[in-house]
Amino acid sequence: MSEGKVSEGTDRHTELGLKEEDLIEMYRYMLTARFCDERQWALNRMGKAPFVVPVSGHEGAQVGSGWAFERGKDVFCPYYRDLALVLVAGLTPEEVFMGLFGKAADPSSGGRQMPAHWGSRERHIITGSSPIATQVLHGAGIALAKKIKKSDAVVGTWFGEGGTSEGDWHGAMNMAGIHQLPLVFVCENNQYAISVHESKQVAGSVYKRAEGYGMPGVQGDGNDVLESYRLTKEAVDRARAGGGPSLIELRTYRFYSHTSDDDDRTYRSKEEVEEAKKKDPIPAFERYLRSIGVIDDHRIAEIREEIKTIIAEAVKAAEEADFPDPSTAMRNVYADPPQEVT
Amino acid sequence: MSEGKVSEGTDRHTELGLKEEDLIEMYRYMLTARFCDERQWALNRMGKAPFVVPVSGHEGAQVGSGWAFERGKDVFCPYYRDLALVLVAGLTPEEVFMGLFGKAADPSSGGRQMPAHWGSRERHIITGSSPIATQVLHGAGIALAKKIKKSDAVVGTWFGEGGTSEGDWHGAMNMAGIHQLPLVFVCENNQYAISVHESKQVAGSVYKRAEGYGMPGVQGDGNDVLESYRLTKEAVDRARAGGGPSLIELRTYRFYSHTSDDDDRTYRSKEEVEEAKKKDPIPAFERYLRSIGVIDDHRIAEIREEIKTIIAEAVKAAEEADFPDPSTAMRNVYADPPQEVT
Amino acid sequence: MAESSNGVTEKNIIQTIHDTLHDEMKRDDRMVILGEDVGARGGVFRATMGFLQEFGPERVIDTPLDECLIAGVSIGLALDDMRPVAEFQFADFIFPGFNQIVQEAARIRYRSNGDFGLPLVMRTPWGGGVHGALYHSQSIEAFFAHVPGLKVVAPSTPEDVKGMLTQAIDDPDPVLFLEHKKTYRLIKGDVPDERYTIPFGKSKVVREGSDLTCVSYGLMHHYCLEAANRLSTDGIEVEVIDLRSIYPLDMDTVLESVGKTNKAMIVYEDNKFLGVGAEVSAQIAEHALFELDGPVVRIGAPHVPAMPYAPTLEHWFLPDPDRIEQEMRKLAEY
Amino acid sequence: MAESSNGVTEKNIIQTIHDTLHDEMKRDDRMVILGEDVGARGGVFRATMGFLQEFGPERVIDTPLDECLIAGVSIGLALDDMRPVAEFQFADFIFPGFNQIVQEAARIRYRSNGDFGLPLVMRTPWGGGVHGALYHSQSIEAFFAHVPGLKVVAPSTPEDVKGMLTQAIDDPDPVLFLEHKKTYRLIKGDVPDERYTIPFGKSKVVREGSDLTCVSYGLMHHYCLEAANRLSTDGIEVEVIDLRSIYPLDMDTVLESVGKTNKAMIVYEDNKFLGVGAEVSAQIAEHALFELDGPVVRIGAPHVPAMPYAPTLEHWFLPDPDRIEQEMRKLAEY
Ligand SMILES: Cc1ncc(C[n+]2csc(CCOP(=O)(O)OP(=O)(O)O)c2C)c(N)n1
Ligand SMILES: Cc1ncc(C[n+]2csc(CCOP(=O)(O)OP(=O)(O)O)c2C)c(N)n1
Ligand SMILES: [Mg+2]
Ligand SMILES: [Mg+2]
Repeated sequence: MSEGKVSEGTDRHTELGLKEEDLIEMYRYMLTARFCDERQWALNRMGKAPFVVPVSGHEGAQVGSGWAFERGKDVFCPYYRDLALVLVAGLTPEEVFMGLFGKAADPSSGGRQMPAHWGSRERHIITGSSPIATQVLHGAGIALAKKIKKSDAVVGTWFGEGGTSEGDWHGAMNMAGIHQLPLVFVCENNQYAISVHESKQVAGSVYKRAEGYGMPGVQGDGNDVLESYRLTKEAVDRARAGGGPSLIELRTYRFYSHTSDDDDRTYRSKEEVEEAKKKDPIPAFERYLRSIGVIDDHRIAEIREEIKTIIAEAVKAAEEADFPDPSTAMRNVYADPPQEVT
Repeated sequence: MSEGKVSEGTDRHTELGLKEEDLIEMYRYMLTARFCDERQWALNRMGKAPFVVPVSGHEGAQVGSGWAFERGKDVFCPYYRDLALVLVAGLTPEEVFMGLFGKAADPSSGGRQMPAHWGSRERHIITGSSPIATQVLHGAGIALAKKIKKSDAVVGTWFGEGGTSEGDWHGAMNMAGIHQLPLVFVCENNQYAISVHESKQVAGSVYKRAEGYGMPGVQGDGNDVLESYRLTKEAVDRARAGGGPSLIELRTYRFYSHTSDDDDRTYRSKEEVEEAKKKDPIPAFERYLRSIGVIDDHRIAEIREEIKTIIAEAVKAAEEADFPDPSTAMRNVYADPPQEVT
Repeated sequence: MAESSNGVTEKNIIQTIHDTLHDEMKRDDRMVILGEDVGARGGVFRATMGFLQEFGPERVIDTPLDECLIAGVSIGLALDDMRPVAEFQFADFIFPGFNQIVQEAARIRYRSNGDFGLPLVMRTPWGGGVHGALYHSQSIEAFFAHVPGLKVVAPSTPEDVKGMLTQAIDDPDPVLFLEHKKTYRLIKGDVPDERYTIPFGKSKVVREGSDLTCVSYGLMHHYCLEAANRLSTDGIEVEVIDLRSIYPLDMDTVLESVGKTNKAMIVYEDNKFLGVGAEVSAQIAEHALFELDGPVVRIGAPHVPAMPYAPTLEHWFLPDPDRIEQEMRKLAEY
Repeated sequence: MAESSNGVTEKNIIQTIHDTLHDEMKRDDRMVILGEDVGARGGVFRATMGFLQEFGPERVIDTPLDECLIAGVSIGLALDDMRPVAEFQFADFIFPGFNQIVQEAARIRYRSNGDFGLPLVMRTPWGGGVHGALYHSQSIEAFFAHVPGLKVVAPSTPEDVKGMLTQAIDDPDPVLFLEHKKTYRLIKGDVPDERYTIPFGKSKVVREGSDLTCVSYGLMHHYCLEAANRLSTDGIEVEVIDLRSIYPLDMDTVLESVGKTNKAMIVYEDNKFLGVGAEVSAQIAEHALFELDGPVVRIGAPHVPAMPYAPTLEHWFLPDPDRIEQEMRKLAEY
C-alpha cells in the first residue's frame, strides 16, 4: 500500500471501466457521507442526537467497494459503520437523519433501533442489528438462495476486523468456501475494535485467512477509493461468473471515536490520529479528480454547497417529523399479532 | 503420506528419541484401546451397554500424539473418540468400563454422563461434554493460565475435522495465535462427521488454516503412530520452549459406525471401509516392531493375551460394581448445595 | 408405511414428520432442508430419509457442524424468500445458534418495523427417557418461549404433529418445532392423509374431568393421561390438557377448565425453576386465584443440570406416571 | 472518589464495582480480568479504569470480539486454578457465549461428579432506560436463572454490590453478576471500606408495610421504592423487597411478607412471559395461596423484542414509578 496513490495523474479509472460521471457520483457519495457525519456530530453536541456512529475515514473503502455491486440486483449486508455504503445502495440523507432521531419515518426500523442499524427491503439492504458479525451469515444464506435459484445476483457483506473474531464469520467463510457461493466479504480494517488494537484481535492476518477456506484473499488500501473498487469489482465479477467467494481486506482508519459514547483518547494518541488523517480518502480522491481534469476548485465548491443544502433540508425534515406513536409499538412482533400477553 | 511407511526396517524411533520400551508401551496402548473397543461392541450387542463410541482406526493418531506430552505435567483436552489417548493419559480399562456401564465408580462422571465423556483431574484430563469443540477453548484458557504462571506445561486439545467448524475452534485458534499460547491442536481427520464428508465440512483444508492464525500447520499420516508422534512432539517441544501454538492434522479413518446408534452403510460403501482397514495403524506398527526385532509372533501373542486378561477382569469388576445411588443425585450441582428447590 | 383407509393412516411420530416434510417439499419448490446429516444419512432419526435422492443436494443440504451457521444461513435463505426448514440434530445442541435465533430470527420483523419477515422452521428433537444423559435429553422450550418474536410448539400426537408442522411451514414467522424424541416411535395414531393445518395457540382438552385440571405437553402429556386413566378407576376424574403450543399460550382453555375443577397441576420434564409451568402457574395465580381450592402444583425436574446417564439416576430425574398419579391423588384429595 | 468517614465512603455503583474489583485484584494474584475493551479503555463503563497500567496485560486481558471465546477461555482459566472475572460488554452480547456458559460452565461440577469445580465470575451491564434500544437494554436473568449450576445475582445498591461482588469472587461456582447500567451513576450510597461479603440467596425487606408485598430487583427496585413512598402519604403501606439474588431465590422472605400483607406484586423490566416474576408468582401460588386476598400481580415488559429506541416507545416499554404506583394502589384497594 503506497500513500497517496490516487493523486497521480495517470488515468486509472478508464482501465477500471469507470466513466467520469461515475467518478463524480462516487465523489458525491463520499462527500455526502462525510457531511452527514459532521452534521450528526454537531447535532449530538447540541443535545439533539443522543447517539452517533461515525463513518469518517471509511468513505473510500465503502464507496469503492459498494460501487462494484449492481443496485437493484445485488444484495448488501452492511454493518453499522457503513453510512457511505448505504447511501450508495440508495438510502437518502433524509432517511439517515430520520434514523438518527428515531423518527417514525426511519425506513430502517421506524425508530425501533438505534441509529446506523441500516435496512431497506426495497434497496436490498438487509436489516442489521447490534450483535457483531451476524450479518455475514445472513449474507451466506442469501448467497446460497441465489445459487439455488440460479440467479446471477451477488451478495456483499461488510464488517470490521473485529467482526472476523466471531464464530459467525468463521461459519460464513466456511459455508461460502464449501458451496462456492456468490458472496464477497469486505473487511474494513481500521485497526481498532473500539479500543482493542488489531494485534490483540486478529492472529495472523485477515486476508491470509482466505486460503484456509479455499477462496482468494487480497489486501488493499481502503483509503484509495479506486483501489477499493478495483479489488471488489474483480471479486464481484468472479462471483457473478460462478467463480465463488472472495475476501477483501481494505485497510483504513476511523477518524472519530468509536461512537458518541466513546472517548478514543484513552487508547490511541492524537498524533496517530493526525497521521492517519493525512491519508484521508476524500482529499486523496479530489487530487486524483483534479489531476485528470474532472473537477476544479469551482466545481468542488459547487458540489459541496449542493450537498450541504441537501443535508440541511434533510435534517430539517427529520427534525420536524413525528416520533413513532406508542399505539404502534406492538406491531410487527409477528406477522399476525396475537393479543398482547398481559 | 505413503502407505505402509512404518513397516520398513529402518530405525525411525531412535531418531525420534524413543526407546524400545517406549515402543512396546505405545503398542500396548494401541492394542488395549482396540480390545476395549471390540469388547464394548460385544457388550452392546449383548444388550449390556446401551451406548458405545468406537475408537478403532484412530489408535495410531491418538497414541502417537498423546505420547508426545508429559504426563503429570501437561494437560489433555480430548474429545469422545479419544479412548486410546485417555489410556495414555492414565485412565485404566476398568475405569473405561465403569464409564461404559454408568457405574458409580466411573471416574469421569460417577455415571452422570454418557460413556466416552472423559475426565480426571488427577490425570489432567479435562472433563468433556457432548457439544462439539467446546474443549478447544478450555484448552486455550488453560494454556493462557500456564503462560501467566510461567509454567512450562503444554496443553493438547483433540477434535475431529467436524469440530473445526464450530466458532469455538475459531476462537481458540485466534486466542492461541494472538497470545502465542503453549497449545497444540490435534485434528483427527477421519473424513466424516457422522455421515457428512469432509468435502461438505471443511472449505479449503484444516492444516492450511493455521497460517491465517499465525501458527504452523502440518498434515500427516495418522495411521502411522511414529509419524503422529514426530509431528506432535515437534509442536509440543516448540510450545514448551515458548514458541507458541501449532495445528496438526492427522489423517485417519474410523472403522465402525459413528456410535452404536449409527449405521454407516447409509453414507459410505463397504469397499471404502475395507480399503481403509488395509491401513490399520496396529498391524502397520506391528510390522515396524517386527522389522526392528522388538517383537515376534510369540511376544505378540503374549501381549495380546495379557491385555485380554486385563480387559476381561476390568469388565467383570465394572459389571459387578454398583450404579450410583439416587440419594447422591443432587450432589455437586454446586460446591455448597442449596436446598433442593421444590 | 401402514395402509391408508378412509383417508387416514396409522403412523408413529417420526414417520409422520418424515411424510409431512416430504409432502411439503413436493408442494413448494422454495422449501429447503438443512442441518447436520440430513442428506445421505437421512437425519440421525431418519426424518429426511430418501430426501437427498429425491430432491437433490441443493434442497437437502448437509451443513458443516456449526449450529450458528445453520441458524444464520437459514435466516439468510428466508430473507431471500426461500422456505428453510432447519434441523438441529438434538435440542441440546441448538445453543451455539442461540444468538442467531434469539437476537436475529426473533427480532428481524420487529426491528425492521415489518419491512422484513422470516418464514423459518427450526425442528429439533428434545426430551429425555432415552438414556441420553446430560446432553441428549434436554428440554429447551422455556428459553425460547421467553423470547418475543418466536413461536414455540411441542405437539405430542401424530395428528397434531402433522397439522402443526404444516402450519409451521406455512407460518410467516420463525417457529421452533419441538419433537419429543422418546415419542418418535412410542406414540402412534391415525393421521389424515389430506393436507391440513392446526393453528398455534390452541390447547386441547384430551380428557374431561371434574376433580382437577392437569396441564402438560410432550411425553409428559402421555404420562399424565396414563395417570389420569388409572385414577379414574378410583373415581377421581382428572381433566387433562395438552398445551401443544407453548407460545402463543392458550390460557383461555386452561382457565376455563380450572374454573370448573378448581384445582390445577402442571407437569413438565424441564427443570422446574423458571420452566413453562412457572408461567402457567403465574397466569392462574393472576386470573383464577379465587377459583382455586388447592395450591397450584408444579411437577418438574429437580434442580440438577439435566438428566444423568445411569438408569438409577435417570429414573430419579424424570417424572413418570406413578409419581404423577400420586401427586394427582394428593391434590384431588386436598 | 469521595472521602471516607467512619469507615464508609459514599459512592455510586460503577465506582463501587471499580473499587471492589481493584481491591480483589490486589488481594489475589490468581484473579484475572478479561473482556472486550477492559484494558487501555478501562471498560466502556470504566469499571476497570487504570487496571491495565497497575496490573499489566497478563492479568487485564483485552480479548478478541468473541463472547464464546471469553466464556470458554474463562472456563479454562478457572479449571487451571485462576480466578477469572469476565466482562461481557453488554448483557445483550452474551449470547454467542450461551453454549459455553450453559452447557459448560454450569454443568462442569455436576458432570464430573465434583472432580472439577469452576470459580468463575461473569459480569455484565443489563437493563434499559438509557436509550439503548433493542440491543443495549436487555434483561437476561431469566435465561440463566433457569439453568442449574449457575448462580445469578442482581444487586441494586452500592453496599450490596460490593458485598455480593466480593462474594461472587470468593464463590467456588460460576456466578452471573448483573449490573443495571442505568443505576451505574444514578444510585449512590454508603459503602463500608472494609472487605465483606453478602451471601447469595437472601433477599432484603427494604421498606416495611402491611398492605401489600412488592418484590423486585435492579432499577425496578428503586422505582418500586419511590412508588411505595408516594403511596405512604395516602396511607397505603407497601412492603418492598429487593430480591438481590435471582438464583438462589429467597422465597422464605417473600412468603413471610405475603403471609403478613396478603397481597403480592412482582415488578421486573424483562419481558413478562416466563420472566423471573413467573417463578416468584408460581411459588406464591404453590405455597401461600390461601394467604392471598388478591391476585398475584406481575408488572413486566410487553411482549415485544426488547426496548425500542424512540423516546416515545422506550417510555411506553419500561415500567416507571407512575405505572407501578397505579398498580400498587389498585391491588391495595382490591
Ligand atoms: C456480539 C457483540 N459483542 C460486542 C459488541 C460491542 N461492540 C460494538 S462495536 C465493537 C467493535 C467492533 O469493531 P470492528 O468490527 O473492528 O468495527 P469498527 O467499529 O472498527 O468499524 C464492539 C466490541 C457488539 N456490538 N456485539
Ligand atoms: C454442538 C453439537 N452439534 C452436533 C452434535 C452431534 N454430533 C456428535 S458427533 C458429531 C460428528 C463429529 O464429527 P468429527 O468432529 O469429525 O469427529 P469424529 O466423530 O469423526 O471423530 C455430531 C454432528 C454434537 N455432539 N454437538
Ligand atoms: Mg475496526
Ligand atoms: Mg470426523
